[in-house]
Amino acid sequence: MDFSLTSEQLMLRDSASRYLEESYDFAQYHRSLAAEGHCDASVWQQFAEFGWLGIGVPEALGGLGGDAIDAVIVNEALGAALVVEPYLSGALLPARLLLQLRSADLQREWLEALVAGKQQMALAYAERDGRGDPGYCAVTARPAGDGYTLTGSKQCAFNAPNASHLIVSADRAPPAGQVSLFVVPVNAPGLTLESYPVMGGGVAANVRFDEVRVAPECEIEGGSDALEAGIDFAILADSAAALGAMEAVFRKTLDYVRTRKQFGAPLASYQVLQHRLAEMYLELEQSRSLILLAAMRTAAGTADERKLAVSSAKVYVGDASRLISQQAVQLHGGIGVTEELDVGHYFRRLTAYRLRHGDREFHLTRAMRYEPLN
Amino acid sequence: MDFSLTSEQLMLRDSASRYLEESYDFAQYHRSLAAEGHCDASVWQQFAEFGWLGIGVPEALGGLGGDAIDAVIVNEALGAALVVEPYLSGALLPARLLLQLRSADLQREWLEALVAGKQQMALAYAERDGRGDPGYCAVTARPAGDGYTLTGSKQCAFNAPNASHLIVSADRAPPAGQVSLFVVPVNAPGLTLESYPVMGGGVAANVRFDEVRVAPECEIEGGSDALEAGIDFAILADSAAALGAMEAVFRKTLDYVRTRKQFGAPLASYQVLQHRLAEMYLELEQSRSLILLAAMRTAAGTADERKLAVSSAKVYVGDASRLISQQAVQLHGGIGVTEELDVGHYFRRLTAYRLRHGDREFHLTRAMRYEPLN
Amino acid sequence: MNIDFTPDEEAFRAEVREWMRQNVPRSPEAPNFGIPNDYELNRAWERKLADKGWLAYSWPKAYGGPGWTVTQRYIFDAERALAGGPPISPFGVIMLGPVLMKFGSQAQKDRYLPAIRDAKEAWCQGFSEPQAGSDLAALKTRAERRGDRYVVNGQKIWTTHAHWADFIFCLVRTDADVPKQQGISFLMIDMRSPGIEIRPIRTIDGHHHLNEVFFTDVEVPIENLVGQEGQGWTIAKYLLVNERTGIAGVAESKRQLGMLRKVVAADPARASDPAIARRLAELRVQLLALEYTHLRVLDLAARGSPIGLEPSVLKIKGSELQQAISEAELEIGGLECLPWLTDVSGSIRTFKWAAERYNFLRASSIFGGSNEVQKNIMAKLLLAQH
Amino acid sequence: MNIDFTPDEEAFRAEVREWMRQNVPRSPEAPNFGIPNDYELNRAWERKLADKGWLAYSWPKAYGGPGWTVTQRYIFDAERALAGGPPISPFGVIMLGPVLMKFGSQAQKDRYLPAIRDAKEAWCQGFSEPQAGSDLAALKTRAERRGDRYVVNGQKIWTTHAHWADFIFCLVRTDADVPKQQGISFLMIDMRSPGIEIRPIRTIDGHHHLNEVFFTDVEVPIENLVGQEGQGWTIAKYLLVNERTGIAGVAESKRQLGMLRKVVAADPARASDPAIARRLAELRVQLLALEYTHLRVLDLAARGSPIGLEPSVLKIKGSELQQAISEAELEIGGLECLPWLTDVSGSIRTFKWAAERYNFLRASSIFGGSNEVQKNIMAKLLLAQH
Repeated sequence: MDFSLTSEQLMLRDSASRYLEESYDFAQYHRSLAAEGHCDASVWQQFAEFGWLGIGVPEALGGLGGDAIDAVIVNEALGAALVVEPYLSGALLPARLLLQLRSADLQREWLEALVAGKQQMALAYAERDGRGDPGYCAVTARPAGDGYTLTGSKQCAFNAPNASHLIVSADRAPPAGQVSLFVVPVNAPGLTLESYPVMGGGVAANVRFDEVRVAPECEIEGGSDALEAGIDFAILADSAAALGAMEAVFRKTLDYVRTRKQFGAPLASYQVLQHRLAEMYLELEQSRSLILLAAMRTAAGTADERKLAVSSAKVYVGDASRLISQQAVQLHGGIGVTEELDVGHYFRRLTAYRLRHGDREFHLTRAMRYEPLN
Repeated sequence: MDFSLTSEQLMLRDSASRYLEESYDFAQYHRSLAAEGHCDASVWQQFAEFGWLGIGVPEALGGLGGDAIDAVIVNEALGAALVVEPYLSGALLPARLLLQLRSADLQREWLEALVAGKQQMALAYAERDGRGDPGYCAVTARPAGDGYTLTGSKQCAFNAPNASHLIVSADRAPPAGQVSLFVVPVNAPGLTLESYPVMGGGVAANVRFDEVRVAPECEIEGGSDALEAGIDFAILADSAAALGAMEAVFRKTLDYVRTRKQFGAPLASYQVLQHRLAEMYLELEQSRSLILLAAMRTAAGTADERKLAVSSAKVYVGDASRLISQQAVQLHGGIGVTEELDVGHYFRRLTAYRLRHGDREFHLTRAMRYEPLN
Repeated sequence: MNIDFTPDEEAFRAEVREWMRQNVPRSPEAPNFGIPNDYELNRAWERKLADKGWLAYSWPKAYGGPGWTVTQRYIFDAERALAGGPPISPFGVIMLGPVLMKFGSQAQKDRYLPAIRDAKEAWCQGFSEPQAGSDLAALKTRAERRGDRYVVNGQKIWTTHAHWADFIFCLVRTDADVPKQQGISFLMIDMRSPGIEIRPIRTIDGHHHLNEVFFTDVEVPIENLVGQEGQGWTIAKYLLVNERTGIAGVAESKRQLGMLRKVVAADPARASDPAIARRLAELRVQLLALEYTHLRVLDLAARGSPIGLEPSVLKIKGSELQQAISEAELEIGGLECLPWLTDVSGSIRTFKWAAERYNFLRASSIFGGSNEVQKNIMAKLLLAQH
Repeated sequence: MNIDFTPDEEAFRAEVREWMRQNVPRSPEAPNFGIPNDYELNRAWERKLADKGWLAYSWPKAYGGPGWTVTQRYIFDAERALAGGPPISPFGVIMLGPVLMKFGSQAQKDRYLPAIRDAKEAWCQGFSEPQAGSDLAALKTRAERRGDRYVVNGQKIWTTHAHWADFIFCLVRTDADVPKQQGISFLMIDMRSPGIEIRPIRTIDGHHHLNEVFFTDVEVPIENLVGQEGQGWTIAKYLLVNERTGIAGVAESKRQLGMLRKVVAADPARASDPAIARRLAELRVQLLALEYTHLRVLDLAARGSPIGLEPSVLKIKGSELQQAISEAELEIGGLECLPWLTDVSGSIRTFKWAAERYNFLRASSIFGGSNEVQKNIMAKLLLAQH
């Protein structure tokens, strides 16, 4: 048992924090939001140069190597800085899924483009009636020639408007219930996007597939297990970003109550607010514990251990992000509900976190499914 | 719309409070707990003399008349004084159920004895696997001669150890699903009680029926509707007693924090405790609103209106009693967890309230079943 | 004790319901509880109400109101919300109206009340300042007497709809040499006066409701003082009690929860989820409790009983419930609530606006006396009881 | 970073598990988390542990402990609880032991540590007083120096198991003329000394764990002073950090929740209730978070990192979880939990004791530094950070 970071991990953490502190202030955040697809090209290029876009990609495939713990480290730093660029949805998650692509040639080509920041992709798995369950899949893949044709609709595919390709889950009916993953270019005939910005930053699209052809070498091996593992990784990294945001907005709240006066005394002198701060800190620390657990289980552990840990973390961080974001705004008072202060932007970021990748109920149920009664 | 009490109701309230304040102190509470069946005969005789045992029984049948609002008034006062005598379970509820007894002669005889305080009865409806749902009934009533024989077990029949007769719900299988109510003497052959004291005061019994004969005139008309109405009435009156207890323990807590000092200042000067008091008061007032609504819907309203209001009140008062009882103990600190102070006794009383007559989930579901989507 | 409405009240309800059915503007689903974003729609709606004589619905007949009982007002407001009618701007009707009736001169009543009632002049409220939020008495905007005018300098903040208003009523400091609550006066100021500047504040729901209002040597005729110099604090407290009683927002919460229940019932995936059913049930119980607490307070008020803790109860529980309902909309909507300030085809209206509403409603526990300040007030009153 | 145990640690776990299987006393299900009610059972259990050398399980080898790593201690405690072994009385092993190791004289170590380790002498803790609860520094019990003795007068309260103890360690006031925290000393007193009187306090769980202890001219040899005169507050703070870290009660919570899950799984009526399933899942998530927070703190402690907020985090979250689990037992048990201090045939053990446990555990957010005081401490530390 060892909760300490390696010296490489410490370096990664410190360099990420230093870069973001120096280069990603509230003005850059606004510039990024104003950029096409909420992604500032120069920032993205910087990520590529740091090698961050290749975390989790083996060095043999041009990546930086590293595991889920490294991903957590970078995402936490990005979350703390309110970064809007689609680091997870556009690069990290697609790259991880591509590691199981059937075609080694395409894999090499695409990973190279992703890691270099020349191309982005996106995962499209959620559906309107699925309510966060990746096992729900009404998009079908019907055999056609040596490949398939995809038909149906996906909802809220994060970063799809910036993507060259979508990674799509589809049911290879008949027989129904066999979910596979396919890589499809966004300009494929029959594929239409309805794009929109999302609350808290970033873009997404609802996607319609109308007999979209997909080649057999564009299938990702592992089917629903690969999808579930990919989404678990996304949840972990997303939760790490939420942890960074919670920590940052908590520190800002601490600073604010120390200086702001009401009734002739600093807010920090009011016991009710003091206890509120203590309660925020409690949830922050407990969130951190579960994220570390989920990271370790993702980096090395059985699938069941990973599922229990990731779903537990998602439930806990969801609750914590609610408390911390709401109380950060409440303790800031009027200024907290304005666009002018960053606190409200952290609030929206943390609110959006709760709406993605399955609701509280889904993950509570899932956590218990993978917890033995011993 | 009128939330005020009539002058008769005001008199009832004031005389109840006055009597209890003068005569039912913490020492009397202990005397009552020490008495057979947790019922002090002289206190019970006093209730009879006030006419309280006849509230809800028409004057023509020897009662005091009055409706659910009068019952609420008396129960609230009894709850505030921590009265342990089985006013509701031993007298008020059985009398209400007997109003629909098939035999007018027995009805007159039994009501007279109940109202005069010479006899007590008890309702036995809960079963081990029913989890508070009165619709669950595995005790059967099989035709035998012109009557029935009852077989099966009831759980936690409040006041059964003091009762001359039990009012028992039983399924007239076949066909199953038709619940009827029967009055059975406790000394009937085949009927056995396992008696015990319950947390918070009062006694109860698990009851075993082994082919217990019951005469046809001892059936209560109305079957499951009568049972459900009876239990709703019990929930209302029980919630009123909880309201009285919450109000009393809240006042005691207010008094305590004004005098007790920590770190050189009265507890009342700490903002966190101040807010805790405000939060207790909020739940107290909202509880009162729903109890008044439920009382009015019980006194005059459709069955659906009554069910919605009673189940809503049960859910709300359950939550409120949890908060108020726990915080009353917490704010009292060490002394709050001792037998020596009455606060801990209110705590147990309010805890026991939450465990009776169906849990939170049951009543939440039930409330929505009777709420139209308009 | 009874909770039923009389036949007359039921007839009144039917009349209001029918009128609302015919007159509530299309596109009734303002994204935010209680705060309309559409100026034209809102003004047209208030003019329609005024034409019917129902805008100043809480006013007595003596001032040109309908002279309704407390119950009638309750019914009116419930039916208005149920039909999706935008809420009536509180600044003139609910806040300033009763203040002028109680503290205003005859000339002030004659000049201002008819224009409020007839939807001819819109008001906004100038209380909060950058350094005087929950601690209102710390306000610094000063009004110096010069002959028959006051000269006002300073700044107000969080001023809802200042950009729509013809007038603002302000708390200003007229005497800096007395304890802070005693030096405050209540002043009405024409928003077209030279020296007034409005700066918009965008809020986290993405809209413009709030403003800063700057006063630089703004001249105000002394006849715009309400009551006496130094009486401002007393007037403000009177006004805030009215504000907080109304702020419970029961009618809006009832409408929002009802719509959410319908949306869920119409969607098989959500209708079969027991966690959603439970959540809706919990909200329904909370709403029922608040509804009857509200009615009990109205009943007390109708009897002229003293009001103490009740406005704080309604403010706290009302804002918590509004927030809880909007949070339920958001979380039940899930991914459908993520598109931001944009239209996505096929989206359900309740979910389309849920994110804006959720963001907007954070303010409900902050403004109008934060819930923390309300609890301070409650504790003070509770601990003062013997 | 890794969360796995080494093969050696797994072997250690197997050894402990097997020993527990063979040695945990029958009737292991003490009604209250953490506090056994059965004196004989408890003493026999501690003697058995002592014979094995495992009673002072957190002690280094130098003092006759097993010299385990932090991880081994964690495994030991987890296995002990999982097997239903009663918790080890904390007063000697967890509280006084480390205090004597750090502040005690060689003579004190030689005299007292072996007797603790070997289960020969039992201790209790004399800190709280009637007017010094959360505000411990207000304590009034005084010890006057007279020659080679202190003469102690005063009163302690909430003294757990004073009626079982051979000795009590007390905070006493040795100097009334200095600021209140400076005049406090740490004194060990023989419970058989003349002038000591014990009055039982029954608690709302219906049992006798607590006592008042009265001191009237009790003579204590000066060699029973630990550290210096006036050093009591420093020693107490050191002790309380140890107490609070252990107070998380993760091992007990894990056992209780596991038993509750099994009881529910075995009962079709409860196993099919989605509300119960959700509640158990929520508790499981809370437990998992606390478990890994606890491990992180142990990891820090093992590295010798400074400990600041962590004991308060563990105390607050630990007591809240214990309370929440006992509340779930109670409410899931429903009517089955109502029989009071009595045996009813056919009752399920978890539910039979749920009411007592629920009542008993109210104390867990009050004693050991109330959760309110813990939050005060946390806020102070948080606000002092730059």
